[in-house]
Amino acid sequence: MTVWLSFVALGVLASLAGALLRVWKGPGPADRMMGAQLVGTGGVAVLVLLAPVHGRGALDVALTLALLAALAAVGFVKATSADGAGDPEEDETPSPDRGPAGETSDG
Amino acid sequence: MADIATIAFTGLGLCFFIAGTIGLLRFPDVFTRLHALTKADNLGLGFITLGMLFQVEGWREMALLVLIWALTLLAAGTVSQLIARAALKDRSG
Amino acid sequence: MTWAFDAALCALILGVAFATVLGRGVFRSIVFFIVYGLLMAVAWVRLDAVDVALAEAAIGAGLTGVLFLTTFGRLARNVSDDAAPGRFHLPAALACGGLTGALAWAWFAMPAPVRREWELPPAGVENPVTAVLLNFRAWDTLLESIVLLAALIGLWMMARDGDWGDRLGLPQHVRPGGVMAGFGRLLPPVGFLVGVYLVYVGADQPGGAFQGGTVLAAVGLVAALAGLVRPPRIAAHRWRVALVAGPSVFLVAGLAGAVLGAGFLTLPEPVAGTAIFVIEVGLAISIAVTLVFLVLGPPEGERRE
Amino acid sequence: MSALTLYALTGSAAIGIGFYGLIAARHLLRRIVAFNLIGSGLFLFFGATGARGGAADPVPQALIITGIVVALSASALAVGLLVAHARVAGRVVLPEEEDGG
Repeated sequence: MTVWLSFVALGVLASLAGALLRVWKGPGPADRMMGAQLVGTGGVAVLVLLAPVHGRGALDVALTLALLAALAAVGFVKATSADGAGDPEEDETPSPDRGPAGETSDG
Repeated sequence: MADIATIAFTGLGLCFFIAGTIGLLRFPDVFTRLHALTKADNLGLGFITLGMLFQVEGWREMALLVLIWALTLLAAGTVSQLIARAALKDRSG
Repeated sequence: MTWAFDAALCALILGVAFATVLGRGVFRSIVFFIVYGLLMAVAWVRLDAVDVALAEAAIGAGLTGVLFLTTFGRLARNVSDDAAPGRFHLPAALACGGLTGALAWAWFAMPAPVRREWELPPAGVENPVTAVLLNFRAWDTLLESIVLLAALIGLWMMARDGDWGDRLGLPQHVRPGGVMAGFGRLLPPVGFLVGVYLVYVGADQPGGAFQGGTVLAAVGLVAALAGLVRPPRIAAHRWRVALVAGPSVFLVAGLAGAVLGAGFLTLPEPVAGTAIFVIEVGLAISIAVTLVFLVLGPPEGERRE
Repeated sequence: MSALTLYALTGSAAIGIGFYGLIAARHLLRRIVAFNLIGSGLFLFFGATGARGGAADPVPQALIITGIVVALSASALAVGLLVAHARVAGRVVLPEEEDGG
């Protein structure tokens, strides 16, 4: 069973190499971020598959990774929003030139 | 029996991972790639955790596995929404 | 098969490291660095260092990524992007190749470790990493917590006079009821539980003040970015107490050891378990708050520009 | 080649790659990223060294954990300096490197 699980983990790693290719090629920042997201999920999958070998610890790390899987993407959409602190869902787009945001609505 | 279930489910999960990666590489634009990404996220990891439920002992580990999958689902849903919106704004503006 | 897995993982890590340095564009470099942190967390599990893996997962894959991404956003607004790629630098490449070669040589030349069957002396806790951090090498850990504080003071010195007294970081805003706001409401309760759990079990299992504190910091950062909580004002006294809680509790415990005759920062065995737990709670709070403040950065009121 | 050797060699390669980035990159944020790469490679090398005695040695692990946290705080400080520099100078490269390589 361990051999099979290692094989699956190896397969997931191989598919992550494809995701890394997408990070490399882009072309847009969103494409790169998606590649990173897939690597994050793949990392969780690998850790889950390692659980029989490494015990509870692997699951704890997987839990941490799953918990924070969206953190980088949240940072990404913040960074690409107009004033660096926004939310892509906001309708009231600040002025399209990259000037300072007008009033800020604290959520 | 449990081993067979594990092999079947983890194998299926691996297939979804590979399919998701191929989609991420070959689909033409951000939004279709996002579709491929969420397949790998939700189904790939879902089947792998399902398969591993047969391998861990004790209800704590099982609960941990389910929690891991639930958190990944939450993250995947959020991330796909946010990235899609950001890409949409990028394209229109 | 496990060997093949290790080899593939190392190959991926190496490829990602190369891509981080050689790829064009700052953004690509940052994303590759985030991926690098993710893969390193897996590598630490393979090295049976779960405690390190927990810290790396929260910091390498989480906090550092957000720090770099938000900085990228800030710079993009202040600076005309000069993405002129660095030219290939042959002498530097040769020197760095030499450095790697020397390190590899050192690995093979190192004497084989003396296999001594030693047991850790009783420290009051079961997790050996926690025992080292908070008992046997408590000096390091105490000074380390003060280094964190020093970094924060240094960062705050960069705040402009006009911004002093404002809330930390950029003024965050989200669409009320939107996806990000909803995520910011759902995740923190679960994450808070996970962080507290990691601190709590640190005495016996992988976890502890650093591991749990970094997870708590990442969760706090989600709450701040998603607009669930507003970052405190830079001069808020209540939060300063949180910043110094860990080092103070640590110092008091150390002095108590000196007064009781065991020596400064020496925790005698009967009370060590309790003392370590109290120190861990204080340290976890301080580490979490300090890291969130470090990543948010000094106040940057955009309105005054 | 044992698995530990693999990780140690990966760590030493990451150190070399990071140093190259630190020297060759002009954008200061990339230099900070490269600096983190060096640190991370060092941790991996050190961790592999500590694991040679069979069971993982807790002392290197404890040092690496504090090291990871300190690396983050140092990065945050460096990033703060960079943002302040960019605000004042309007550039993200060092003045003596604005023209040449």
